[in-house]
Amino acid sequence: MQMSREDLARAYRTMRTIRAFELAVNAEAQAGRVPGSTHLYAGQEAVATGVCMALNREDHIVSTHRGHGHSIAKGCEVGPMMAEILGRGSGTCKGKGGSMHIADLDVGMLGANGIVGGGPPMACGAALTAKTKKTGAVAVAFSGDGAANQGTTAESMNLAMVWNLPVIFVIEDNGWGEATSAEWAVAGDIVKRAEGYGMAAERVDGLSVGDVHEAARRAVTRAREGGGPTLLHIETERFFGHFNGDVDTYRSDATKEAQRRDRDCLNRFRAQVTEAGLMEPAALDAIDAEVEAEIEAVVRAARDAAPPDPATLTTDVYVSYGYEA
Amino acid sequence: MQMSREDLARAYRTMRTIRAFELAVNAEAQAGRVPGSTHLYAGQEAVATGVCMALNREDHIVSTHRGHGHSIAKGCEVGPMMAEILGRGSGTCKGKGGSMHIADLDVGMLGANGIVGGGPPMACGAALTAKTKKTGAVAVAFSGDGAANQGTTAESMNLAMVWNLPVIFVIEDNGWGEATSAEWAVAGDIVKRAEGYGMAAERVDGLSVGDVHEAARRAVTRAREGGGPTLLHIETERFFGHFNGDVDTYRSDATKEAQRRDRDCLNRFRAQVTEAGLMEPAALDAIDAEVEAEIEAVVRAARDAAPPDPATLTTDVYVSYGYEA
Amino acid sequence: MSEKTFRAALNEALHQEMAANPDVVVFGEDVTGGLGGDGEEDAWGGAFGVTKGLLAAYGRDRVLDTPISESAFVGAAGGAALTGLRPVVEIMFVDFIGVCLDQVMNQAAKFRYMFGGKARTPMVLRATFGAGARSASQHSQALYPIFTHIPGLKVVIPATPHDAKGLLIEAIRDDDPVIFLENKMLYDVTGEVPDQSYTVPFGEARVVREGGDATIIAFGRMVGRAEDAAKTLAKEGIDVTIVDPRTTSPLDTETILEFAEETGRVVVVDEANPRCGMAADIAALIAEEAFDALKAPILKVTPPHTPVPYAPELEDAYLPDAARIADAVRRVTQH
Amino acid sequence: MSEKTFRAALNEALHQEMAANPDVVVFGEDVTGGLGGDGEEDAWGGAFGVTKGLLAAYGRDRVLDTPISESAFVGAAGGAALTGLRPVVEIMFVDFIGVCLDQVMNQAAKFRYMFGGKARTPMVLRATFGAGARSASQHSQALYPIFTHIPGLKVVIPATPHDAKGLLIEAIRDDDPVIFLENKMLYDVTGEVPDQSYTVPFGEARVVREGGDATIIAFGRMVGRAEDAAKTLAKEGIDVTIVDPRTTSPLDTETILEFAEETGRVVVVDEANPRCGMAADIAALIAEEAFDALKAPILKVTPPHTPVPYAPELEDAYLPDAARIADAVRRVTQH
Ligand SMILES: Cc1ncc(C[n+]2csc(CCOP(=O)(O)OP(=O)(O)O)c2C)c(N)n1
Ligand SMILES: Cc1ncc(C[n+]2csc(CCOP(=O)(O)OP(=O)(O)O)c2C)c(N)n1
Ligand SMILES: [Mg+2]
Ligand SMILES: [Mg+2]
Repeated sequence: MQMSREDLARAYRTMRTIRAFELAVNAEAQAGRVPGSTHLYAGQEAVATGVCMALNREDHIVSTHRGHGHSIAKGCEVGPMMAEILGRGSGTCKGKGGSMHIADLDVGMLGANGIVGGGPPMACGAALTAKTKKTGAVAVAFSGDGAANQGTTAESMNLAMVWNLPVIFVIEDNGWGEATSAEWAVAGDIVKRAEGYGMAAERVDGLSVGDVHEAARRAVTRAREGGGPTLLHIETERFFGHFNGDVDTYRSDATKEAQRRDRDCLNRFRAQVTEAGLMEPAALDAIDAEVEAEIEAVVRAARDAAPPDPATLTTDVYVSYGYEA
Repeated sequence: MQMSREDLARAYRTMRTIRAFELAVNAEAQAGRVPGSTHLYAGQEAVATGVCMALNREDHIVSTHRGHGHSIAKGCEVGPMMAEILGRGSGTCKGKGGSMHIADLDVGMLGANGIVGGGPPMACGAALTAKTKKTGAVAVAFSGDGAANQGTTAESMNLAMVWNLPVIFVIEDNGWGEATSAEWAVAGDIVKRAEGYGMAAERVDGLSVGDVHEAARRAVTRAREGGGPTLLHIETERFFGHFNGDVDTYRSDATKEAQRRDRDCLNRFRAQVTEAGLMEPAALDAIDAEVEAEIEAVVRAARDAAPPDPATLTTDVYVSYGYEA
Repeated sequence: MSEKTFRAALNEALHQEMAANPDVVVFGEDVTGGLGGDGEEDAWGGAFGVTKGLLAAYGRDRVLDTPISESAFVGAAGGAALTGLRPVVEIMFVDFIGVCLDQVMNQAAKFRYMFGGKARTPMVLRATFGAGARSASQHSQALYPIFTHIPGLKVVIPATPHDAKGLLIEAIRDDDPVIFLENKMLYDVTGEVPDQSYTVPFGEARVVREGGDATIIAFGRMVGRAEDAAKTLAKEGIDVTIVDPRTTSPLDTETILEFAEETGRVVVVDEANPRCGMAADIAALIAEEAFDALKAPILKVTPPHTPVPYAPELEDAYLPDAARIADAVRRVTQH
Repeated sequence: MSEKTFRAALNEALHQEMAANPDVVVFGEDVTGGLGGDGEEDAWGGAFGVTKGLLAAYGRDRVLDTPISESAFVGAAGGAALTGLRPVVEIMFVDFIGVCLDQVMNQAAKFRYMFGGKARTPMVLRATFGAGARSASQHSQALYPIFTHIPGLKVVIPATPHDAKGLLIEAIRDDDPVIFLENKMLYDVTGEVPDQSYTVPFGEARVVREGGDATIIAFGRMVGRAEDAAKTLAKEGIDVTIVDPRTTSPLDTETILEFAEETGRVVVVDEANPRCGMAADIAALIAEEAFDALKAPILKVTPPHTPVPYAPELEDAYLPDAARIADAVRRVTQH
């Protein structure tokens, strides 16, 4: 891996934070404390982490229904995130958005999105702002393999080429769109689809945060230098069912066990950095413990937080005037 | 050309009929007798003709806003078509549809379409019917180069592959979507886009009705044999402005003159078949004269036809009950 | 006859119509589920389990999963309907209609008219709707005012398991495009549902109860809340009629106007947003056609003009409840 | 001050706002035209010529043509607005909204609410609407009831060149997503339009004329037809007020209710389809809030519940005209 030791520790901490956060959300959901349903990012940590480490705070990302990992990697605070998921007034969105609409514009996170394929057009817009205002920023659209079949994704690829936008399409291929495999639903090849638009594209091993980071850096450099968009087709794993209520019977137990055993990006990271002597097991353990403690505190605080003020039901529909029904 | 002499004559008659029809529509429009606006197919005759000659009556096509040529080639009667364009009660759609909505389900013409990219999903549906009912029929979606950028087209390509549908996507590339060139608006390569979905695809010279026909036959055979969809990227020419009111200043006069001179599919056909001794000039002239007379009669009849019965304003919204506002 | 859930009633309707007519096909995202996996087939049977078991009975030729491409497969439903199938297509949440409205609004709904009466488009678009599941702004909308606004569409909103089955069978047999909307909070509600096949006609309201003091017109899940309100009001000596139109297009204007005139006092309850909404549509009808019989303002009980919020405390306040309905009735009866 | 067309008024608004604020960008299909050709640049300036000349003044960085990909570029407008631009995006015909409604309905309109108030989305979506141009069912719809139904959107329908300019400048300066609808039959209509920049505030109706016998509420092109009707009626001794709300969201309920109460007789005229439409929305408002002052049924004058037909004879019968409006007023005044 080409990361500095500092970056390796940072990458690990981010990945571990996402994992711990998701396990905690899952536990809260199992305990009935998450009002809505939620889509867990566990298994895909290396993708959000590797990509977002190639970005600055001024860069923008748009996310998906499975957005916790992207949010954390881009710098959203886990405390308000957990509060949001639990429907508290202190949440990132004051309890009005929930798991599927976490957004923090201050850190460049333009929102999770409940609409599959909703994000790529928005990323083009953020990239247009960067280009027009010459801010040097880039925009990243995270999408799933399922979203690759949504027309918005195709349109956005063409628009990004035609406008030569500093945008990166990250297709996070976890093999599944709900209960339907990408193998069945995605005809052809996602990299070739991008190439059909004349776009630079590469396939990346999403279990390797280093590989993801390198690919993202190449894409970011291209975008910042005016070289236009890139598509990264990143192969990864979804550890849980599609959402917290999905019993996931469409994969055999053997397949799921093998996945957890052999294809865990956190395990792989640990093995690689310790074998290469880049990080000590003790250092990794220390991060684990710190993260664990942080998430525990965050959960406790979220549980204890107050629900939203009922008056907020009708606020913030518009910026410039209050509107009565 | 691999067509029989009979087919050559048929092809020529169809192309000439489309050309004469469009010139007549243009004249009617210039004279203020076409109520709405209309998009002329002149220049593209070889495409509709070559494709539709590979089809049976039971096969279905979906068309575009530039639909007169497809309609004629698939077997719609020119009399009711002209009446429709002039807004008469005797029109193909009783005067309710106009130029942009000509449809004749009896001959497998599922409709012109005012929405760019509206057709490909419908063609998938017609192909699904054929597949489910095992009728052996195929469906063709005609679309323009501009429509290739609409998300519906991309979605339909993937769906057609995933469902292995007997459908053919004909991308009729006349170089322009309204006043915007395909060169600018279409990133990459349309054949490669299809290949990105794993779809069979080829580029075809749209000035050669023989080439178009051959390519269409290959695609139709593949579809009928259960081999799934094909995309044909057919390069052609739009002789008039985008619609009858478009003064077409975005192309230089020299370009337009050269186009008419060098890239007229009818001229090319005549030159080829006479040089090869496949048809006599006199036979071609005879067809010209017959077609001319037919279209003249059709125009006269349409002019003289009565407007729709005012009561039809509120009929045929639904099949199964009349509905009051 | 037996007690069944709303979900089971819908599933039975699909089974019976698929058995009766080989032209009926079902498709949508994960209407079976499990394709390409090494686990269970038909693993989902639809995100809400409504299509579960159809695969085993009718096979992959007639029960088709789709990629996440609503424009393509809803458009395919239109094209299939034009050419001889009777597709029943599922949009998981009606909120997703925004990505494919064109194929409904400009295509399927208009074929017959634009084509001068030649087209038949027997397709059903099923979708869940409604707030209450803590699903936030993009998974909780009602949106049927949009469909009702569009000429050429029939729009169905069953309120009971009985009507769910009978209306779905009617929808599948109808030769026009039908938008069939299922309130996600009703799936587990039970009621008496005949085992055999039957239809509930479109455009015929159900008179849920009769009472001379006021008329409540309510849709979908709000019918139950109106019934709760009616019970409270009965204790106060206020007797109301409740009319459930069951379909918004066609609309049973006759029954609505009959009771509006009879009672002279009307409350319209709906969970769609208020502006250009269903409640406004009904109120305007009555204000035009039954004005002389009116004794009080026509009150609308709807959510506020806001998106649907996530937190339970907010979402519960968003939806009309029995208390607000009863309150509105009291206001019209005291006027 | 000088006489200008509706089109020129809009063009001037765009020019002045682009000059005033570098964050304002314009994009859409053929908003310039000619890209990749060897002929004229800015050959179209929009399908209706509204954006003509912007390219020369502000360059390709701020005036961008697009591929035919409404979802992508309308969504891009939302993303651009969230991040610091003020995009003014053109959908050639509002009828095309069906392919990209999601980016309006579920994205831009809801950002602020879903995100707990943190987002600003200053974008304007301009589109032509309306029947009369013999453009048939897919190019003639009104559709603003759909936008008005959706919380989070502001919806503007100018009826005069003066209002067109002032409302468009207001729209561009507004921090919310604004749907700005231009009736295609009004582009060549002329009127007095100040040369300098000015705004017309949202939510303030224009009282076109005052008369005590009845109130007509009309939108867009129907305002002119209401004026024609008023002239005829005046000759019969019937004096009407005409209210043009100018924006349907926000809606100037105060002015509407004031005149509804003052005259007690109301006719709502609109060219949108009737079910869950604009006329129903206004009628329902009045039936709830001004009931006691009403002396007659609230009549709606709208097209029938059908798509827009092509043939001139049918299309002319489709649209409300002065005769039908006058008739409705006679009916309410004689009630
Ligand atoms: C337009 C739309 N269609 C369908 C859905 C329902 N849905 C939510 S997530 C999902 C699967 C998405 O798959 P993918 O893009 O691979 O993302 P993943 O869940 O694997 O992260 C579907 C179909 C939706 N939210 N939006
Ligand atoms: C969804 C949609 N967007 C825009 C338009 C306006 N429009 C009509 S035709 C056209 C150009 C289409 O170009 P192409 O697909 O190449 O077909 P051609 O006109 O060249 O036959 C456009 C933009 C439309 N009708 N529908
Ligand atoms: Mg996936
Ligand atoms: Mg073209």
